Amino acid sequence: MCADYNPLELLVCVGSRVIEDNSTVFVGTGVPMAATMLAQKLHSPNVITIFEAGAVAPQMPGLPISVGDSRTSYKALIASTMNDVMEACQRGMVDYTFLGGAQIDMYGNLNSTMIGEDYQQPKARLPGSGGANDLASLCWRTIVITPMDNRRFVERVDFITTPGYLNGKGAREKAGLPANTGPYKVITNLCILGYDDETCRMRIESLHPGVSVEQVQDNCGFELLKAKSLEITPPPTQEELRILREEVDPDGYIIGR
Amino acid sequence: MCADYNPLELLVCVGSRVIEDNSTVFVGTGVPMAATMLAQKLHSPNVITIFEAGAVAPQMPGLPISVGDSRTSYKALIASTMNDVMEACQRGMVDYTFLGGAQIDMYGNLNSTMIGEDYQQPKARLPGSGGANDLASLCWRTIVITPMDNRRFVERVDFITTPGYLNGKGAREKAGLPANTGPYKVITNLCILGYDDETCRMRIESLHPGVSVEQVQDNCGFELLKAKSLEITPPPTQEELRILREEVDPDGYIIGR
Amino acid sequence: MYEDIVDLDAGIEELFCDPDPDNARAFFKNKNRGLVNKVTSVEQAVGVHINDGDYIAVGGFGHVRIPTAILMEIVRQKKRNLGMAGHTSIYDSDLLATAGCMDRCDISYVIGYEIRGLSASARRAFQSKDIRKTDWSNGALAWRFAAAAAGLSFIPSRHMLGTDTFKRSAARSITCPFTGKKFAALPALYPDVAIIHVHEADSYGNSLIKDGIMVSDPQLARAAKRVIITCERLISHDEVRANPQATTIPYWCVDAVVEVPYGSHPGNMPGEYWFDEDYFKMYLDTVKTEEGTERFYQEYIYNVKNFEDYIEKIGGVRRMIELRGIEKLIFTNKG
Amino acid sequence: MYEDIVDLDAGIEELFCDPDPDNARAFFKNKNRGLVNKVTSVEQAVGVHINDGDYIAVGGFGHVRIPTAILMEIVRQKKRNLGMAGHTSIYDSDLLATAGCMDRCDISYVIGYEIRGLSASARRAFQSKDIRKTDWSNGALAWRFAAAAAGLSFIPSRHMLGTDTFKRSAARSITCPFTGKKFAALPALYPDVAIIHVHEADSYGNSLIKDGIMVSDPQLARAAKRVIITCERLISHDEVRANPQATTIPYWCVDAVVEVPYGSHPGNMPGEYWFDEDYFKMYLDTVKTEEGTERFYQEYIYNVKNFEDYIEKIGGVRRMIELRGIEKLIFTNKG
Repeated sequence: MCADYNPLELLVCVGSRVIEDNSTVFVGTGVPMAATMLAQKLHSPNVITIFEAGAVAPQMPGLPISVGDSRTSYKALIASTMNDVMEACQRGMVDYTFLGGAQIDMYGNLNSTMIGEDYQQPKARLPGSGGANDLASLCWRTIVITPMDNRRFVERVDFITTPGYLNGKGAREKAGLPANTGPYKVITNLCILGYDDETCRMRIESLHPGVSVEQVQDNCGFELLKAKSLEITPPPTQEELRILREEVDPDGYIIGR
Repeated sequence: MCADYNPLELLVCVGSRVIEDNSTVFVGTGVPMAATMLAQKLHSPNVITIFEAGAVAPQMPGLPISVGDSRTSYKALIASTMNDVMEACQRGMVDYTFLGGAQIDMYGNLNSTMIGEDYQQPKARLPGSGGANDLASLCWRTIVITPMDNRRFVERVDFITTPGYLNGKGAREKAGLPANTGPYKVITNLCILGYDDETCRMRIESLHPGVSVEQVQDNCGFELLKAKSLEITPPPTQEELRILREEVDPDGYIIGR
Repeated sequence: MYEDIVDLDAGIEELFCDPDPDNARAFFKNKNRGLVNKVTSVEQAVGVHINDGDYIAVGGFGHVRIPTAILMEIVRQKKRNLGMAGHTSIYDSDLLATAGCMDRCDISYVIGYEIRGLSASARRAFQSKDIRKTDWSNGALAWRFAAAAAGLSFIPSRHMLGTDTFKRSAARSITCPFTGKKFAALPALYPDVAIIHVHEADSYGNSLIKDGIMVSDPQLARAAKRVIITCERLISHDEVRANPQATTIPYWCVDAVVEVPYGSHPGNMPGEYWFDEDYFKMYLDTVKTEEGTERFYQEYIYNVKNFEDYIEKIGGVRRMIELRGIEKLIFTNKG
Repeated sequence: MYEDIVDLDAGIEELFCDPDPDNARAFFKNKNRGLVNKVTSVEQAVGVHINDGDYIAVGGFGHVRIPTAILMEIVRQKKRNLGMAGHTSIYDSDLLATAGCMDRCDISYVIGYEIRGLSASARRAFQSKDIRKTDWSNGALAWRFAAAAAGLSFIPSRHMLGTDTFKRSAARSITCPFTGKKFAALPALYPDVAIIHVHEADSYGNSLIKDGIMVSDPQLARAAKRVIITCERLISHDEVRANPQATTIPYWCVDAVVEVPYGSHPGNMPGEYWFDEDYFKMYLDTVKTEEGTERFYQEYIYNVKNFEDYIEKIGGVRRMIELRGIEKLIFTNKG
């Protein structure tokens, strides 16, 4: 890893690049907020950000601490209800959701609820779904941003908080989730992962500078597939890093500086 | 009938008396609006009027022409949506609804949809339910105000637009309507009618001044029951008439002067 | 008595709009999310966004906050075989039914003009087999819009059951999985086009209803596949962003924006102008006969070039100032 | 893999609140509709309206627009066996869980403080069997409130299915009678008490959220059997009537109104003051140990007489002016 940026900065910069202008993006707490703000300042000024407490498309004067705070409704187009924005997702108006990481398996199922076996008395209780289950069920494409290691990337999550492809192709539709939705990309500090069309299993699509397939596989608790042609992720640019550090997160809430 | 007032004035004055202060009343177009305004100016200043387009408890500067016009939201407590006020009814927050008349049968079922047999090509097409079906289904008590004659008070309505007791005791609940709701009073130009607890059939409760039971029955297309003790309705007072004519409906929209 | 009605489990009439949420989602997936200028003319809005056969729904309350310019232009452009949500509709459905634009209607309220009585022309039109009908209640259509706005195919409710209104609808019934109780099941209603008149909108379509009641317009705007907005005044985008709580309809629902001052005439526009009662009296008197009806439509629609000419015809800005005085409680309705 | 989960037709956990709409209606039937003065104190509001065993729900967003004074008073009055909707909850559920007031919780988000990390004390509390748990999503609880506000017993939705979140909920599934598609069926949630902090309210309880987001508070206020409002400022009744479109919560939902300036501290109050990040850091550091937790609750709640004393303790009006400066973008968060 190059000394010019830390893993979180890499995550945010790479994450910001997948955000298309004029698309609707439902943004979760933390790294996704920073990545979205960076994209807005660089290449996607008209990305429509949606926050789960009810705000749409603010002109954020600084990084929100919460997806429900007053930065998220600052000069927004509408400051509405959670019900309204969740219903926009259910109606099919939201292209992407951008979720933070937790336990994840080869089908992109996420756990943010608990570690252990006993639901009423878990080894570790985590916050729960928040809006993650809703967003990953109802938005068209789910992007996960998370650091990669084999405690996070596991064979079987202890609890499916948030649906990926469940147990394979067609399982989402069979369960009753809206058609043609599901995991799209996983952005990590080592690589960009996608999903195989046929098996719905996670695959490596782009390696970050200096990272090998072996290194990625070593940090993953299940067997990864590989895209036909692997790309090399361009490293964060000076401009990305400057805007991230100076304008997006000067207090270091997300990137930890 | 006394020469001092016309039948519509009688209807409005008698109707206004059943409105209790501090109750919630969902008000239909026409006579009910005038009766409610009169009650507010006389004995029930804090009746909470609700209008189906979304307004609650206005301080109406004049008689509305529509249950959705700007008089209904003038200095209202909330100007909201039809969905919101209909949901307040469904939730059990609304005590009375006050509906205008049409065809009515002995169980208080109302027709405001069509006359004739052929639904797609009726002899006469009428407006339809509007909010009447909702209100008579969901408010606790339904009060109907209507002139009385045997073309209106019929053995069998051509179309049940709005539920009364349907075909007898328990039928509303069996059909799926909320428990313990239903018709309460029918205010006419001849008498006040109520319903028998056991059979849910319409009965005479109070005769207007100078009106006989026979005269009421002659103006009704089905057999009416009688309350154990029949009352005599006090005639409209000078004050009721003055306020009705001068303050409530000076343009004569409802009372036709 | 009434046995065939009171225990019925499903309405028997036709469902005019597909309630399948995955089909609706497939449409909304491709709806433009860009912040682009959508300001256009009445002619273009109708010409581009309303096709023969479309199912339309109109905002406001039938004679309150109605998009008269668009309605008259639909008549003028001789759109045909339209479906319509006859939800709290009055002058709006009357125009389209009388002019022969409509061939099917989900009715909750038509023909009536509230305390003014009935429209003879609307009555003739709706009595004919030329318009296929189903009946609902106002609440039912309001909730059907809400179900579509929420991306569902149905919503439960507790009215209509036991009546001919239920029988002549396309509603069904459903059993609550928690209480075992019977509910009506209302199918979501995703109109092809919604047409809504508002106080203010920006060029992208962010729309504000600033006074009076909302009826079901927030739900309708979200439920419809396409939305045409007419507004009393265009405002700058910055004004929308200055008070995001005031936005009634977000731009992403909207396809066309037209500035039409006095656009609700002869209807009431809350905070702006009162009903034109003289006009309504003239209209209801004129359409009592078929010749009168023909004359009205020639004189007020076909022979009128556009809404500006129409406003001139009904007395111009001077008349609108009178109606504003009544709305503002400066004059009474009788002068 | 996961076969037992992905095709499950019903959640297996406990339903904490009765979803029967006829039972709710019987309660609402007797709710006072009079325009009466409901202004009271924090002590009275909690003493009169919150009983041991009640199921409560808190407005706002867990650390945004939260009713801190009421929450601390619940702890101070040692209310016990409360149920709670852990809907977008943060500091609110932490206080009640940590202080032992809560014995059951519908969880969608607890323990976490968004980008600040987790609360150790909340984690200890929620890991214990002393709090019976079910899991849902934020959308699920939002829609459960909406279903109750609408007077229903359930509402369909298209999420949760196929996951452990569904399995560990009390949701069921239902088949759409129009499309044959499978939906989740969410049970309506009628809390015994909702507690909501707003910008302004009149003495009858008409309440205005004037800036920022609404979360699910309009639905929650209508769903709850009783509602306690705290507000930054009491306003006159005439001010409410001057702009009826701005009323977020109508008075008839409300049982008690308390004026509590700075009432959302340490949470953000949109348009008024920013988060007190120093306080949150202190809190999260202090509750890492059980002794620290004990110390915090003694020092900030049990040994504090009322909210005015609490505000003095955290730095008084001077501190609140600093937080107002950050909210208004005059200072940055780091001074």
